[in-house]
Amino acid sequence: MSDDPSAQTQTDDFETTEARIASEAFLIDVEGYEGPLDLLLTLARTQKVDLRKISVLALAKQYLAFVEEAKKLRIELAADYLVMAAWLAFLKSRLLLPADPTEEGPSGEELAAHLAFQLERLEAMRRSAARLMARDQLGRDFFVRGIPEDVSVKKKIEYKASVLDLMQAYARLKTKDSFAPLHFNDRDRVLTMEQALVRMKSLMGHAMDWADLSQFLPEGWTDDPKKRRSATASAFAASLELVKAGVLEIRQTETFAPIQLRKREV
Amino acid sequence: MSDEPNADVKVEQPASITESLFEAPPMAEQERMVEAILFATTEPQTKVQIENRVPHGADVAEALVHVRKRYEGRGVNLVKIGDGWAFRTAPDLGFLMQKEQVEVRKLSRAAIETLAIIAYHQPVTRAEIEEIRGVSVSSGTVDMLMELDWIKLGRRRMTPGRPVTFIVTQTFLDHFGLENARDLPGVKELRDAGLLDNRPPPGAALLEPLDEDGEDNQEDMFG
Amino acid sequence: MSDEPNADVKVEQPASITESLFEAPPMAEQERMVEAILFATTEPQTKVQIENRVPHGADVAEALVHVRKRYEGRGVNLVKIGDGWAFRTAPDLGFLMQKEQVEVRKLSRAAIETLAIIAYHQPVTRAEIEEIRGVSVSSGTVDMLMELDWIKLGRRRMTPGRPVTFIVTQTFLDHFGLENARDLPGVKELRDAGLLDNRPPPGAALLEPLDEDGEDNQEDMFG
Repeated sequence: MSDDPSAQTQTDDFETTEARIASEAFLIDVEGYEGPLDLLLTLARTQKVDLRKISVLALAKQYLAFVEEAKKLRIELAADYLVMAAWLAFLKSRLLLPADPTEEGPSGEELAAHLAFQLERLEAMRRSAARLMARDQLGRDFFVRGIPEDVSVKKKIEYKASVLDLMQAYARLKTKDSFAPLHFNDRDRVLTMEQALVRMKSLMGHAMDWADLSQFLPEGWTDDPKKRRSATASAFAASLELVKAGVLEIRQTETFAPIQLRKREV
Repeated sequence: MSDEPNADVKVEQPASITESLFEAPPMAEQERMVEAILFATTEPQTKVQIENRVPHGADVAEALVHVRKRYEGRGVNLVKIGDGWAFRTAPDLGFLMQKEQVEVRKLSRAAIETLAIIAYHQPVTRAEIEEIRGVSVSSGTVDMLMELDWIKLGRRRMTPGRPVTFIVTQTFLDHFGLENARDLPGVKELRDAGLLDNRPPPGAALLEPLDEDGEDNQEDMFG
Repeated sequence: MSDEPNADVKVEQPASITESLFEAPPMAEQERMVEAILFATTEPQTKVQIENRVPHGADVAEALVHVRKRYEGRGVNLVKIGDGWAFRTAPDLGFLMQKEQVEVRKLSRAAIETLAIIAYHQPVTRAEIEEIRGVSVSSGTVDMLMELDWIKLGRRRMTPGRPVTFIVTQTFLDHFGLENARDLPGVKELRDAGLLDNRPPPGAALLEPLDEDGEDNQEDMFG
């Protein structure tokens, strides 16, 4: 802080004359202040210096003088103004008395510096607020599209299930255990799709002409009805796969007529 | 505000705008004005309506021609609607103006059962799920549950082959309103609460799982 | 098979199909698309929102650069607002839109100052606002700024009491034509002068984990 002795006497002089007049003028409008910090900022401006070079001691005196005046005029001040006055009185004594090394807590200079910072920051925020409001604003200076175009609706699938669904599904599974579940105990009587596919692929080369599906069943799968059924189903399914792959053609002249296959001409 | 020349245009156009109060701004400036008016107004504007807004002496008809030309082939076009003019999205881009609407679908039986097993038995391997369901689990089912972020991979099981396990996710718990997968009621509780059907008649037992399992198998084979 | 709403297969299809069937359209076409999307909506759209609408593989970021350039100096400009992009009329042409002008709510001095403090100091607690203004902040002021959708709650401060913080919204940025809070007038000067520091009064320094807060401020403001 710039509170060297010479500067101080100067500011004291300054304070006793102009600031007192100023503070009296402000008394009329005490309602207009937004709290003690606002008042302090207004008082600080009367010092007519850069806020960073402000004399906090002078400011404290100005403020205390203001509060004194208010008391004389029996103007009721809000409690926070009085709290600030008490604090400034304390600050003033700290600034005037030589520092006591045994004393704890921040020094007068530190407290004064912080107050100066607060005032500078408040002023900076006020200036910034004014600059912000002076900007171009939407709906006043610039505008959005006046006829926003409706967006049509596209469907998206979302799957939903409730806890109840979950529990019922689980219950269904659990109760299934208690009656016959599907077990492929006699796997040897089932021709799998893979097996049928392998067989069909190997035989396909020979099917230049239309041939019955039954001719493609492996040996030993045609007599036993169960095995024949399984083999026929698998061979048929495998044929469909090959038709889908474009390597085979399939036809059936009428319902229940034999299903015929041949290699597809390329 | 009107007497403040725009920074972007400044270079090209000297202070002629402000020179004479009644001189029309240059055509480039008139074009900007028409553009802004047609953008911001809530209804198509007729030539007269635009003329009433722009500075005196402006040639709105010409400016409209320029603007229309400028937007030709762009994503937005200047179109005439009755007597008025307005900007409209180019007709070929209408598909971009679509918004997604969610259609809620029920999970397939295979999916809900798989999910239930994972929820009740987690961490659980694919083989264990298959054992409980009695059919193989299609990878489509698992993928879908993963994509829904309802299940995720857990730690590998410390058994031969070190199979991966599945567990349910936080999203699952959120969706089903559960705090914890352990909150799910047990089978006995389900039965007591009447949520369990009585045993199906003996004859139905063999038929019912068959068709469904058949489907499931095929999917896996070709999936 | 494709017309069967089979839950297991459906989910896997879209990604692979769109990827293989459609290649990203040429940049000029992407530009048109971005132009159309942004022209059609009043709300700023983020890059991701645009990407969700245009065909897979489009370079939205590049298209945005092109579109912005194309509209430079025009009556309508492409502006960035936070994460979003939107078309807005050029500010110097506001005088043409007198009919469209909306009555701007007259804000109290307290509200304006509170708003400015939140904008410049965000994320900022109520106590910090009060410390800066030297008076308590009325809840009416905060409510009103919330109602205008200019401020919202930020993260809680990791200090005793875990107080909530306030931050400004995209609507705020949009309203004042700001790309982000860094563009606030004079923000750099204020920061350089230390006036945006969270400097607690001497003696109180021991109570608060100052460093952490300082970092927090910076992260959110410039993150």
